[in-house]
Amino acid sequence: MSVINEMRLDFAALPENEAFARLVISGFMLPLDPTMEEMADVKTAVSEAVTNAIVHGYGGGTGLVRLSASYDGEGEMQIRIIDHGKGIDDVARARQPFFTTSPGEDRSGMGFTVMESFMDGIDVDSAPGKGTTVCMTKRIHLRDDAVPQRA
Amino acid sequence: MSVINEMRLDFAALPENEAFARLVISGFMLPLDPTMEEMADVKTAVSEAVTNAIVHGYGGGTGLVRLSASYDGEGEMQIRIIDHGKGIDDVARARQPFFTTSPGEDRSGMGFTVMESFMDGIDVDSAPGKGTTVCMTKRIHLRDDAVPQRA
Amino acid sequence: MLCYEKKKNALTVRLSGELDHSVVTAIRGELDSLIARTDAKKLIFDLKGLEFMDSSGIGLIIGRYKVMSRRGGSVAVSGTDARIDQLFRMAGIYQLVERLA
Amino acid sequence: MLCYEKKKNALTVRLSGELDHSVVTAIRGELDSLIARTDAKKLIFDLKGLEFMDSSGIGLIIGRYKVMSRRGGSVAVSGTDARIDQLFRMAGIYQLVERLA
Ligand SMILES: Nc1ncnc2c1ncn2[C@@H]1O[C@H](COP(=O)(O)OP(=O)(O)O)[C@@H](O)[C@H]1O
Ligand SMILES: Nc1ncnc2c1ncn2[C@@H]1O[C@H](COP(=O)(O)OP(=O)(O)O)[C@@H](O)[C@H]1O
Repeated sequence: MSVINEMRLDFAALPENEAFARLVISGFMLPLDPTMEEMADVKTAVSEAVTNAIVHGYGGGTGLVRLSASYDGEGEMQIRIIDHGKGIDDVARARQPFFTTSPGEDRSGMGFTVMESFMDGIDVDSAPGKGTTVCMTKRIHLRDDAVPQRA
Repeated sequence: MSVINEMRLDFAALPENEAFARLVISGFMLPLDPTMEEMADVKTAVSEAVTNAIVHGYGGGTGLVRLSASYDGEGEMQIRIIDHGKGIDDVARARQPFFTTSPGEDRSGMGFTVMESFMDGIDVDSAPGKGTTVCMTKRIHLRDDAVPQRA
Repeated sequence: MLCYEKKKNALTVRLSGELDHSVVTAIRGELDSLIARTDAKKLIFDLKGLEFMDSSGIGLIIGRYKVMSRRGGSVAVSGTDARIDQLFRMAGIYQLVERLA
Repeated sequence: MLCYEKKKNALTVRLSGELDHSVVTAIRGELDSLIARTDAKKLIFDLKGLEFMDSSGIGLIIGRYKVMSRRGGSVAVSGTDARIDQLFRMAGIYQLVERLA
Protein backbone atom coordinates (compact mmCIF):
# COMPACT_ATOMS: atom_id res chain seq x y z
CA MET A 1 0.00 0.00 0.00
CA SER A 2 1.11 3.58 -0.47
CA VAL A 3 2.50 5.81 2.24
CA ILE A 4 -0.05 8.06 3.93
CA ASN A 5 2.21 9.83 6.42
CA GLU A 6 5.93 10.39 6.63
CA MET A 7 8.58 12.25 8.59
CA ARG A 8 12.32 12.72 8.59
CA LEU A 9 14.23 14.05 11.58
CA ASP A 10 17.90 15.04 11.77
CA PHE A 11 19.35 15.73 15.18
CA ALA A 12 22.70 16.23 16.90
CA ALA A 13 24.41 13.03 18.10
CA LEU A 14 23.99 13.86 21.79
CA PRO A 15 22.92 11.45 24.57
CA GLU A 16 20.05 13.79 25.57
CA ASN A 17 18.54 13.24 22.13
CA GLU A 18 17.99 9.51 22.77
CA ALA A 19 14.88 10.32 24.83
CA PHE A 20 13.92 12.92 22.23
CA ALA A 21 14.03 10.37 19.41
CA ARG A 22 11.79 8.02 21.41
CA LEU A 23 9.30 10.83 21.98
CA VAL A 24 9.29 11.71 18.28
CA ILE A 25 8.63 8.18 17.06
CA SER A 26 5.87 7.75 19.68
CA GLY A 27 4.18 10.96 18.57
CA PHE A 28 4.45 10.05 14.91
CA MET A 29 2.75 6.68 15.34
CA LEU A 30 -0.08 7.99 17.56
CA PRO A 31 -2.59 8.39 14.66
CA LEU A 32 -2.33 4.60 14.19
CA ASP A 33 -3.70 4.16 17.73
CA PRO A 34 -1.13 1.48 18.64
CA THR A 35 -1.37 -0.69 21.76
CA MET A 36 1.00 0.10 24.64
CA GLU A 37 2.90 -3.03 23.65
CA GLU A 38 3.36 -1.99 20.00
CA MET A 39 4.36 1.50 21.11
CA ALA A 40 6.96 0.12 23.53
CA ASP A 41 8.35 -2.29 20.90
CA VAL A 42 8.96 0.54 18.44
CA LYS A 43 10.30 2.96 21.07
CA THR A 44 12.76 0.35 22.32
CA ALA A 45 14.02 -0.59 18.85
CA VAL A 46 14.45 3.07 17.88
CA SER A 47 16.24 3.74 21.16
CA GLU A 48 18.71 0.92 20.39
CA ALA A 49 19.51 2.09 16.88
CA VAL A 50 19.76 5.78 17.81
CA THR A 51 22.02 4.95 20.77
CA ASN A 52 24.25 2.90 18.47
CA ALA A 53 24.54 5.81 16.03
CA ILE A 54 25.57 8.15 18.87
CA VAL A 55 27.82 5.72 20.80
CA HIS A 56 29.41 3.63 18.05
CA GLY A 57 28.79 5.61 14.85
CA TYR A 58 30.06 8.96 16.08
CA GLY A 59 31.82 7.64 19.19
CA GLY A 60 31.05 10.75 21.22
CA GLY A 61 32.05 13.12 18.42
CA THR A 62 29.75 15.52 16.61
CA GLY A 63 27.46 14.50 13.76
CA LEU A 64 23.85 14.24 12.74
CA VAL A 65 21.59 11.23 13.21
CA ARG A 66 18.61 10.80 10.91
CA LEU A 67 15.40 9.12 12.01
CA SER A 68 12.89 8.72 9.20
CA ALA A 69 9.55 6.97 9.37
CA SER A 70 6.42 6.39 7.33
CA TYR A 71 3.26 4.33 7.45
CA ASP A 72 0.69 3.15 4.97
CA GLY A 73 -3.08 2.72 5.24
CA GLU A 74 -2.69 -0.79 6.60
CA GLY A 75 -0.54 0.27 9.54
CA GLU A 76 2.75 -0.94 8.08
CA MET A 77 5.55 1.24 9.49
CA GLN A 78 8.96 1.72 7.90
CA ILE A 79 11.64 3.20 10.14
CA ARG A 80 15.20 4.14 9.22
CA ILE A 81 18.04 5.26 11.47
CA ILE A 82 21.01 6.63 9.57
CA ASP A 83 24.41 7.90 10.65
CA HIS A 84 27.46 8.94 8.68
CA GLY A 85 29.87 7.73 11.32
CA LYS A 86 32.52 5.07 11.32
CA GLY A 87 30.46 2.15 10.01
CA ILE A 88 30.63 -1.60 10.72
CA ASP A 89 33.13 -3.88 8.99
CA ASP A 90 31.41 -7.19 9.74
CA VAL A 91 27.63 -6.73 10.05
CA ALA A 92 26.86 -10.44 10.59
CA ARG A 93 29.21 -10.57 13.57
CA ALA A 94 27.90 -7.26 14.95
CA ARG A 95 24.36 -8.65 14.93
CA GLN A 96 25.25 -11.64 17.08
CA PRO A 97 23.94 -11.57 20.66
CA PHE A 98 26.50 -10.27 23.17
CA PHE A 99 28.91 -9.03 20.51
CA THR A 100 30.10 -5.56 21.41
CA THR A 101 33.16 -3.46 20.70
CA SER A 102 32.62 -1.39 23.86
CA PRO A 103 32.52 -3.86 26.78
CA GLY A 104 34.39 -1.41 29.02
CA GLU A 105 31.52 1.06 28.72
CA ASP A 106 28.95 -1.47 29.94
CA ARG A 107 27.42 -2.06 26.52
CA SER A 108 25.73 -5.46 26.54
CA GLY A 109 25.98 -6.34 22.87
CA MET A 110 22.23 -7.01 22.86
CA GLY A 111 21.10 -3.97 20.83
CA PHE A 112 20.61 -5.71 17.48
CA THR A 113 19.05 -8.74 19.18
CA VAL A 114 16.49 -6.47 20.86
CA MET A 115 15.68 -4.72 17.57
CA GLU A 116 15.19 -8.10 15.88
CA SER A 117 12.88 -9.47 18.51
CA PHE A 118 10.68 -6.36 18.86
CA MET A 119 10.30 -5.50 15.17
CA ASP A 120 8.94 -7.53 12.24
CA GLY A 121 11.93 -6.95 10.02
CA ILE A 122 15.38 -5.40 10.22
CA ASP A 123 18.01 -4.74 7.60
CA VAL A 124 21.45 -3.29 8.31
CA ASP A 125 23.50 -1.57 5.63
CA SER A 126 26.94 -0.39 6.66
CA ALA A 127 30.42 0.25 5.36
CA PRO A 128 33.55 1.34 7.28
CA GLY A 129 34.08 5.08 6.96
CA LYS A 130 30.72 5.61 5.29
CA GLY A 131 28.19 5.08 8.07
CA THR A 132 25.29 2.84 8.96
CA THR A 133 21.62 2.56 7.96
CA VAL A 134 19.26 0.41 10.01
CA CYS A 135 15.92 -0.17 8.30
CA MET A 136 13.12 -1.71 10.34
CA THR A 137 9.48 -2.57 9.68
CA LYS A 138 6.63 -3.04 12.11
CA ARG A 139 3.01 -3.83 11.43
CA ILE A 140 0.65 -1.93 13.74
CA HIS A 141 -2.69 -3.71 13.96
CA LEU A 142 -5.43 -1.25 13.13
CA ARG A 143 -8.59 -1.35 15.18
CA ASP A 144 -11.78 -1.17 13.16
CA ASP A 145 -12.60 2.37 14.25
CA ALA A 146 -9.13 3.75 13.77
CA VAL A 147 -8.24 3.24 10.14
CA PRO A 148 -6.22 6.34 9.28
CA GLN A 149 -7.45 8.30 6.29
CA ARG A 150 -5.50 10.49 3.92
CA ALA A 151 -7.09 13.96 4.46
CA MET B 1 26.90 31.86 21.80
CA SER B 2 27.31 28.74 19.75
CA VAL B 3 24.64 26.14 19.17
CA ILE B 4 24.74 23.16 21.54
CA ASN B 5 21.78 21.19 20.22
CA GLU B 6 19.90 21.19 16.96
CA MET B 7 17.21 19.30 15.04
CA ARG B 8 15.50 19.43 11.69
CA LEU B 9 12.18 17.68 11.01
CA ASP B 10 10.42 17.26 7.67
CA PHE B 11 6.87 15.94 7.72
CA ALA B 12 3.87 15.55 5.43
CA ALA B 13 1.52 18.57 5.30
CA LEU B 14 -1.34 16.75 7.05
CA PRO B 15 -3.57 18.18 9.79
CA GLU B 16 -2.73 15.25 12.10
CA ASN B 17 0.90 16.42 12.07
CA GLU B 18 0.03 19.74 13.79
CA ALA B 19 -0.14 17.95 17.15
CA PHE B 20 2.99 15.97 16.19
CA ALA B 21 4.96 19.17 15.51
CA ARG B 22 3.95 20.53 18.93
CA LEU B 23 5.09 17.34 20.60
CA VAL B 24 8.42 17.43 18.77
CA ILE B 25 9.25 21.01 19.72
CA SER B 26 8.25 20.33 23.35
CA GLY B 27 10.50 17.29 23.50
CA PHE B 28 13.40 19.13 21.91
CA MET B 29 13.34 21.97 24.43
CA LEU B 30 12.98 19.72 27.51
CA PRO B 31 16.74 19.68 28.31
CA LEU B 32 16.45 23.47 28.86
CA ASP B 33 13.98 22.77 31.69
CA PRO B 34 11.54 25.48 30.56
CA THR B 35 8.63 26.71 32.67
CA MET B 36 5.12 25.59 31.68
CA GLU B 37 4.58 29.12 30.41
CA GLU B 38 7.66 29.14 28.16
CA MET B 39 6.76 25.68 26.89
CA ALA B 40 3.21 26.79 26.05
CA ASP B 41 4.46 29.96 24.34
CA VAL B 42 6.72 28.00 22.01
CA LYS B 43 4.17 25.22 21.36
CA THR B 44 1.52 27.77 20.45
CA ALA B 45 3.77 29.76 18.10
CA VAL B 46 4.96 26.57 16.36
CA SER B 47 1.37 25.37 16.06
CA GLU B 48 0.42 28.64 14.33
CA ALA B 49 3.25 28.56 11.81
CA VAL B 50 2.89 24.84 11.05
CA THR B 51 -0.87 25.22 10.59
CA ASN B 52 -0.27 28.11 8.20
CA ALA B 53 2.13 26.02 6.15
CA ILE B 54 -0.45 23.22 5.88
CA VAL B 55 -3.56 25.38 5.40
CA HIS B 56 -2.27 28.33 3.38
CA GLY B 57 1.08 27.17 2.01
CA TYR B 58 -0.07 23.85 0.59
CA GLY B 59 -3.81 24.60 0.76
CA GLY B 60 -4.72 21.00 1.51
CA GLY B 61 -2.40 19.61 -1.18
CA THR B 62 0.62 17.42 -0.59
CA GLY B 63 4.03 18.75 0.40
CA LEU B 64 6.60 18.69 3.15
CA VAL B 65 6.82 21.10 6.07
CA ARG B 66 10.17 21.64 7.76
CA LEU B 67 10.51 22.46 11.44
CA SER B 68 14.07 23.19 12.48
CA ALA B 69 15.26 24.30 15.89
CA SER B 70 18.43 24.88 17.86
CA TYR B 71 19.53 26.33 21.17
CA ASP B 72 22.73 27.69 22.61
CA GLY B 73 24.23 27.43 26.10
CA GLU B 74 22.34 30.51 27.26
CA GLY B 75 18.92 29.07 26.40
CA GLU B 76 18.41 31.11 23.25
CA MET B 77 16.19 29.09 20.88
CA GLN B 78 16.01 29.60 17.12
CA ILE B 79 13.02 28.00 15.40
CA ARG B 80 12.25 27.89 11.69
CA ILE B 81 9.10 26.68 9.91
CA ILE B 82 9.54 26.33 6.18
CA ASP B 83 7.16 25.36 3.39
CA HIS B 84 7.55 25.37 -0.38
CA GLY B 85 3.93 26.22 -1.00
CA LYS B 86 2.24 29.17 -2.60
CA GLY B 87 3.94 31.97 -0.62
CA ILE B 88 2.66 35.38 0.51
CA ASP B 89 2.60 38.38 -1.82
CA ASP B 90 2.26 41.08 0.86
CA VAL B 91 3.88 39.98 4.13
CA ALA B 92 3.21 43.26 5.99
CA ARG B 93 -0.50 42.98 5.28
CA ALA B 94 -0.56 39.27 6.16
CA ARG B 95 0.96 40.04 9.57
CA GLN B 96 -1.79 42.50 10.51
CA PRO B 97 -4.25 41.29 13.17
CA PHE B 98 -7.44 39.82 11.69
CA PHE B 99 -6.10 39.70 8.14
CA THR B 100 -6.92 36.33 6.61
CA THR B 101 -7.44 35.00 3.11
CA SER B 102 -9.62 32.14 4.42
CA PRO B 103 -12.46 33.73 6.44
CA GLY B 104 -14.93 31.13 5.14
CA GLU B 105 -12.93 28.41 6.86
CA ASP B 106 -13.13 30.11 10.25
CA ARG B 107 -9.52 31.29 10.24
CA SER B 108 -9.25 34.27 12.58
CA GLY B 109 -6.33 36.08 11.00
CA MET B 110 -4.63 36.12 14.42
CA GLY B 111 -1.87 33.58 13.71
CA PHE B 112 1.01 35.99 13.14
CA THR B 113 -0.19 38.21 16.01
CA VAL B 114 -0.05 35.23 18.35
CA MET B 115 3.45 34.27 17.17
CA GLU B 116 4.61 37.86 17.74
CA SER B 117 3.24 38.11 21.23
CA PHE B 118 4.48 34.73 22.48
CA MET B 119 7.98 34.80 20.98
CA ASP B 120 10.83 37.27 21.41
CA GLY B 121 11.42 37.77 17.70
CA ILE B 122 9.83 36.77 14.42
CA ASP B 123 10.92 37.22 10.85
CA VAL B 124 8.89 36.18 7.80
CA ASP B 125 10.48 35.56 4.44
CA SER B 126 8.12 34.68 1.61
CA ALA B 127 7.67 34.95 -2.13
CA PRO B 128 4.68 33.92 -4.27
CA GLY B 129 5.27 30.52 -5.84
CA LYS B 130 8.41 29.91 -3.77
CA GLY B 131 7.14 29.32 -0.26
CA THR B 132 7.44 30.78 3.19
CA THR B 133 10.00 30.72 6.00
CA VAL B 134 9.04 31.89 9.48
CA CYS B 135 12.03 32.36 11.77
CA MET B 136 11.38 32.86 15.46
CA THR B 137 13.55 33.29 18.55
CA LYS B 138 12.74 32.66 22.18
CA ARG B 139 14.94 33.03 25.23
CA ILE B 140 14.38 30.27 27.77
CA HIS B 141 15.52 31.40 31.21
CA LEU B 142 17.93 28.84 32.57
CA ARG B 143 17.66 27.91 36.20
CA ASP B 144 20.95 27.75 38.04
CA ASP B 145 20.92 23.98 38.31
CA ALA B 146 19.91 23.32 34.74
CA VAL B 147 22.58 24.86 32.55
CA PRO B 148 22.82 22.48 29.60
CA GLN B 149 26.28 21.19 28.85
CA ARG B 150 27.75 20.03 25.58
CA ALA B 151 28.56 16.36 26.29
CA MET C 1 -13.50 15.52 22.25
CA LEU C 2 -16.91 17.16 22.16
CA CYS C 3 -19.73 16.66 24.64
CA TYR C 4 -22.94 18.65 24.70
CA GLU C 5 -26.11 19.24 26.68
CA LYS C 6 -29.26 21.20 25.83
CA LYS C 7 -31.21 22.86 28.66
CA LYS C 8 -34.15 25.08 27.73
CA ASN C 9 -32.79 27.37 25.03
CA ALA C 10 -29.13 26.95 25.92
CA LEU C 11 -26.79 24.49 24.26
CA THR C 12 -23.63 23.82 26.26
CA VAL C 13 -20.67 22.35 24.39
CA ARG C 14 -17.76 20.99 26.40
CA LEU C 15 -14.42 20.73 24.60
CA SER C 16 -11.44 18.78 25.93
CA GLY C 17 -7.95 17.87 24.75
CA GLU C 18 -6.17 20.08 22.22
CA LEU C 19 -8.11 22.60 20.14
CA ASP C 20 -6.15 23.24 16.96
CA HIS C 21 -6.91 23.56 13.25
CA SER C 22 -7.30 19.84 12.68
CA VAL C 23 -9.84 19.58 15.50
CA VAL C 24 -11.73 22.70 14.36
CA THR C 25 -11.98 21.21 10.87
CA ALA C 26 -13.32 18.00 12.34
CA ILE C 27 -15.98 19.55 14.61
CA ARG C 28 -17.29 22.79 13.12
CA GLY C 29 -19.75 21.16 10.73
CA GLU C 30 -20.98 18.94 13.57
CA LEU C 31 -21.43 22.01 15.78
CA ASP C 32 -23.40 23.92 13.18
CA SER C 33 -25.81 21.06 12.59
CA LEU C 34 -26.16 20.63 16.36
CA ILE C 35 -27.14 24.32 16.64
CA ALA C 36 -29.69 23.96 13.85
CA ARG C 37 -31.07 20.67 15.16
CA THR C 38 -31.52 21.85 18.75
CA ASP C 39 -32.67 25.32 17.66
CA ALA C 40 -30.54 26.81 20.47
CA LYS C 41 -30.79 30.51 21.28
CA LYS C 42 -27.69 30.52 23.41
CA LEU C 43 -24.48 28.60 22.75
CA ILE C 44 -22.11 28.12 25.69
CA PHE C 45 -18.56 26.81 25.20
CA ASP C 46 -17.18 25.15 28.32
CA LEU C 47 -13.40 25.14 27.83
CA LYS C 48 -12.31 23.92 31.28
CA GLY C 49 -11.03 20.63 29.85
CA LEU C 50 -8.80 22.14 27.16
CA GLU C 51 -5.09 21.36 27.40
CA PHE C 52 -4.07 23.46 24.41
CA MET C 53 -5.58 26.09 22.15
CA ASP C 54 -4.14 28.27 19.41
CA SER C 55 -5.74 30.91 17.15
CA SER C 56 -7.80 28.18 15.47
CA GLY C 57 -9.93 28.25 18.64
CA ILE C 58 -10.50 31.99 18.19
CA GLY C 59 -11.70 31.29 14.65
CA LEU C 60 -14.05 28.58 15.89
CA ILE C 61 -15.67 30.91 18.46
CA ILE C 62 -15.97 33.90 16.09
CA GLY C 63 -17.42 31.61 13.42
CA ARG C 64 -20.07 30.30 15.82
CA TYR C 65 -20.77 33.90 16.93
CA LYS C 66 -21.65 34.68 13.32
CA VAL C 67 -23.87 31.62 13.03
CA MET C 68 -25.71 32.44 16.26
CA SER C 69 -26.08 36.14 15.37
CA ARG C 70 -27.76 35.21 12.11
CA ARG C 71 -30.24 33.15 14.12
CA GLY C 72 -30.81 36.00 16.62
CA GLY C 73 -28.91 34.09 19.32
CA SER C 74 -25.77 34.63 21.37
CA VAL C 75 -22.55 32.91 22.47
CA ALA C 76 -20.80 32.65 25.85
CA VAL C 77 -17.59 30.97 27.07
CA SER C 78 -16.75 29.49 30.46
CA GLY C 79 -13.80 27.72 32.05
CA THR C 80 -11.17 29.85 30.29
CA ASP C 81 -7.74 29.63 31.94
CA ALA C 82 -5.25 32.53 31.96
CA ARG C 83 -3.73 31.52 28.64
CA ILE C 84 -6.97 31.11 26.72
CA ASP C 85 -8.14 34.36 28.27
CA GLN C 86 -5.03 36.08 26.92
CA LEU C 87 -5.71 34.74 23.42
CA PHE C 88 -9.37 35.81 23.59
CA ARG C 89 -8.45 39.32 24.79
CA MET C 90 -5.89 39.64 22.00
CA ALA C 91 -8.69 39.00 19.53
CA GLY C 92 -11.25 41.20 21.33
CA ILE C 93 -13.59 38.25 21.65
CA TYR C 94 -15.23 39.58 24.81
CA GLN C 95 -16.80 42.36 22.74
CA LEU C 96 -18.85 39.68 21.00
CA VAL C 97 -19.12 36.89 23.48
CA GLU C 98 -20.02 36.84 27.18
CA ARG C 99 -17.51 35.39 29.61
CA LEU C 100 -19.03 33.22 32.32
CA ALA C 101 -17.16 32.21 35.48
CA MET D 1 16.50 9.30 39.18
CA LEU D 2 18.47 7.24 41.67
CA CYS D 3 17.61 6.64 45.33
CA TYR D 4 19.40 4.23 47.63
CA GLU D 5 19.29 2.67 51.06
CA LYS D 6 21.84 0.54 52.91
CA LYS D 7 20.58 -2.06 55.39
CA LYS D 8 23.15 -4.38 56.97
CA ASN D 9 25.19 -5.67 54.02
CA ALA D 10 22.59 -4.95 51.35
CA LEU D 11 22.52 -1.80 49.24
CA THR D 12 19.16 -1.21 47.57
CA VAL D 13 19.15 1.13 44.59
CA ARG D 14 15.80 2.36 43.30
CA LEU D 15 15.72 3.59 39.69
CA SER D 16 12.83 5.55 38.20
CA GLY D 17 12.05 7.25 34.90
CA GLU D 18 13.72 6.06 31.70
CA LEU D 19 16.84 3.89 31.82
CA ASP D 20 18.74 4.41 28.58
CA HIS D 21 22.36 4.92 27.56
CA SER D 22 22.45 8.58 28.59
CA VAL D 23 21.20 7.70 32.07
CA VAL D 24 23.58 4.74 32.42
CA THR D 25 26.48 7.02 31.49
CA ALA D 26 25.35 9.51 34.12
CA ILE D 27 24.91 7.05 37.00
CA ARG D 28 27.32 4.13 36.64
CA GLY D 29 30.30 5.94 38.15
CA GLU D 30 28.10 7.13 40.99
CA LEU D 31 26.88 3.57 41.59
CA ASP D 32 30.38 2.12 41.67
CA SER D 33 31.59 4.62 44.23
CA LEU D 34 28.43 4.01 46.27
CA ILE D 35 29.24 0.27 46.28
CA ALA D 36 32.81 0.94 47.37
CA ARG D 37 31.83 3.54 49.97
CA THR D 38 29.13 1.41 51.62
CA ASP D 39 31.17 -1.78 51.24
CA ALA D 40 27.96 -3.61 50.27
CA LYS D 41 27.96 -7.39 49.86
CA LYS D 42 24.62 -7.48 48.11
CA LEU D 43 23.36 -4.97 45.55
CA ILE D 44 19.60 -4.92 44.90
CA PHE D 45 18.13 -3.01 41.96
CA ASP D 46 14.51 -2.02 42.56
CA LEU D 47 13.12 -1.30 39.07
CA LYS D 48 9.44 -0.86 39.93
CA GLY D 49 9.52 2.86 39.04
CA LEU D 50 11.04 2.44 35.57
CA GLU D 51 8.92 3.67 32.66
CA PHE D 52 11.35 2.61 29.97
CA MET D 53 14.44 0.44 29.62
CA ASP D 54 16.45 -0.71 26.62
CA SER D 55 19.57 -2.91 26.36
CA SER D 56 21.59 -0.19 28.10
CA GLY D 57 19.88 -1.39 31.29
CA ILE D 58 21.14 -4.93 30.63
CA GLY D 59 24.65 -3.51 30.31
CA LEU D 60 24.28 -1.62 33.58
CA ILE D 61 23.21 -4.75 35.48
CA ILE D 62 25.87 -7.03 33.96
CA GLY D 63 28.51 -4.38 34.63
CA ARG D 64 27.48 -4.16 38.30
CA TYR D 65 27.42 -7.98 38.47
CA LYS D 66 31.10 -7.92 37.45
CA VAL D 67 31.92 -5.26 40.03
CA MET D 68 30.15 -7.17 42.82
CA SER D 69 31.67 -10.52 41.80
CA ARG D 70 35.14 -9.04 42.06
CA ARG D 71 34.26 -7.97 45.61
CA GLY D 72 32.84 -11.41 46.44
CA GLY D 73 29.32 -10.02 46.48
CA SER D 74 26.10 -10.57 44.52
CA VAL D 75 23.35 -8.72 42.66
CA ALA D 76 19.55 -9.07 42.69
CA VAL D 77 16.71 -7.30 40.88
CA SER D 78 13.14 -6.64 41.99
CA GLY D 79 10.07 -4.91 40.59
CA THR D 80 10.66 -6.09 37.01
CA ASP D 81 7.55 -5.79 34.81
CA ALA D 82 6.81 -8.19 31.93
CA ARG D 83 8.78 -6.12 29.44
CA ILE D 84 11.92 -5.73 31.52
CA ASP D 85 11.66 -9.41 32.34
CA GLN D 86 11.60 -10.23 28.63
CA LEU D 87 14.75 -8.16 28.07
CA PHE D 88 16.53 -9.79 31.01
CA ARG D 89 15.59 -13.29 29.84
CA MET D 90 16.81 -12.49 26.34
CA ALA D 91 20.20 -11.69 27.85
CA GLY D 92 20.21 -14.64 30.28
CA ILE D 93 20.59 -12.25 33.20
CA TYR D 94 18.86 -14.58 35.64
CA GLN D 95 21.83 -16.92 35.37
CA LEU D 96 23.91 -14.24 37.08
CA VAL D 97 21.45 -12.27 39.11
CA GLU D 98 18.69 -13.31 41.52
CA ARG D 99 15.16 -12.17 40.75
CA LEU D 100 13.20 -11.05 43.81
CA ALA D 101 9.43 -10.59 43.81
N1 LIG E 1 25.66 2.76 14.06
C1 LIG E 1 26.77 2.01 14.27
N2 LIG E 1 27.98 2.47 13.86
C2 LIG E 1 29.11 1.73 14.08
N3 LIG E 1 29.11 0.54 14.70
C3 LIG E 1 27.94 0.03 15.14
C4 LIG E 1 26.72 0.74 14.95
N4 LIG E 1 25.71 0.00 15.48
C5 LIG E 1 26.29 -1.12 15.96
N5 LIG E 1 27.62 -1.11 15.75
C6 LIG E 1 28.59 -2.19 16.13
O1 LIG E 1 27.86 -3.37 16.40
C7 LIG E 1 28.14 -3.83 17.73
C8 LIG E 1 26.91 -4.51 18.31
O2 LIG E 1 25.84 -3.59 18.45
P1 LIG E 1 24.66 -3.88 19.49
O3 LIG E 1 24.14 -5.25 19.25
O4 LIG E 1 23.69 -2.78 19.41
O5 LIG E 1 25.36 -3.88 20.92
P2 LIG E 1 26.05 -2.74 21.79
O6 LIG E 1 25.52 -1.39 21.35
O7 LIG E 1 25.62 -3.05 23.19
O8 LIG E 1 27.53 -2.84 21.58
C9 LIG E 1 28.58 -2.58 18.47
O9 LIG E 1 29.35 -2.88 19.61
C10 LIG E 1 29.37 -1.84 17.40
O10 LIG E 1 30.67 -2.35 17.24
N1 LIG F 1 2.85 29.60 5.12
C1 LIG F 1 2.01 30.42 4.45
N2 LIG F 1 1.85 30.29 3.10
C2 LIG F 1 1.02 31.11 2.42
N3 LIG F 1 0.29 32.10 2.99
C3 LIG F 1 0.40 32.28 4.33
C4 LIG F 1 1.25 31.46 5.12
N4 LIG F 1 1.17 31.89 6.39
C5 LIG F 1 0.30 32.91 6.40
N5 LIG F 1 -0.17 33.17 5.16
C6 LIG F 1 -1.11 34.23 4.78
O1 LIG F 1 -1.18 35.18 5.83
C7 LIG F 1 -2.52 35.30 6.29
C8 LIG F 1 -2.54 35.63 7.77
O2 LIG F 1 -2.03 34.54 8.51
P1 LIG F 1 -2.40 34.38 10.04
O3 LIG F 1 -2.15 35.68 10.75
O4 LIG F 1 -1.69 33.20 10.57
O5 LIG F 1 -3.97 34.14 10.07
P2 LIG F 1 -4.87 32.91 9.56
O6 LIG F 1 -4.04 31.67 9.47
O7 LIG F 1 -5.93 32.79 10.60
O8 LIG F 1 -5.42 33.31 8.21
C9 LIG F 1 -3.19 34.01 5.90
O9 LIG F 1 -4.59 34.13 5.79
C10 LIG F 1 -2.51 33.70 4.57
O10 LIG F 1 -3.10 34.44 3.50
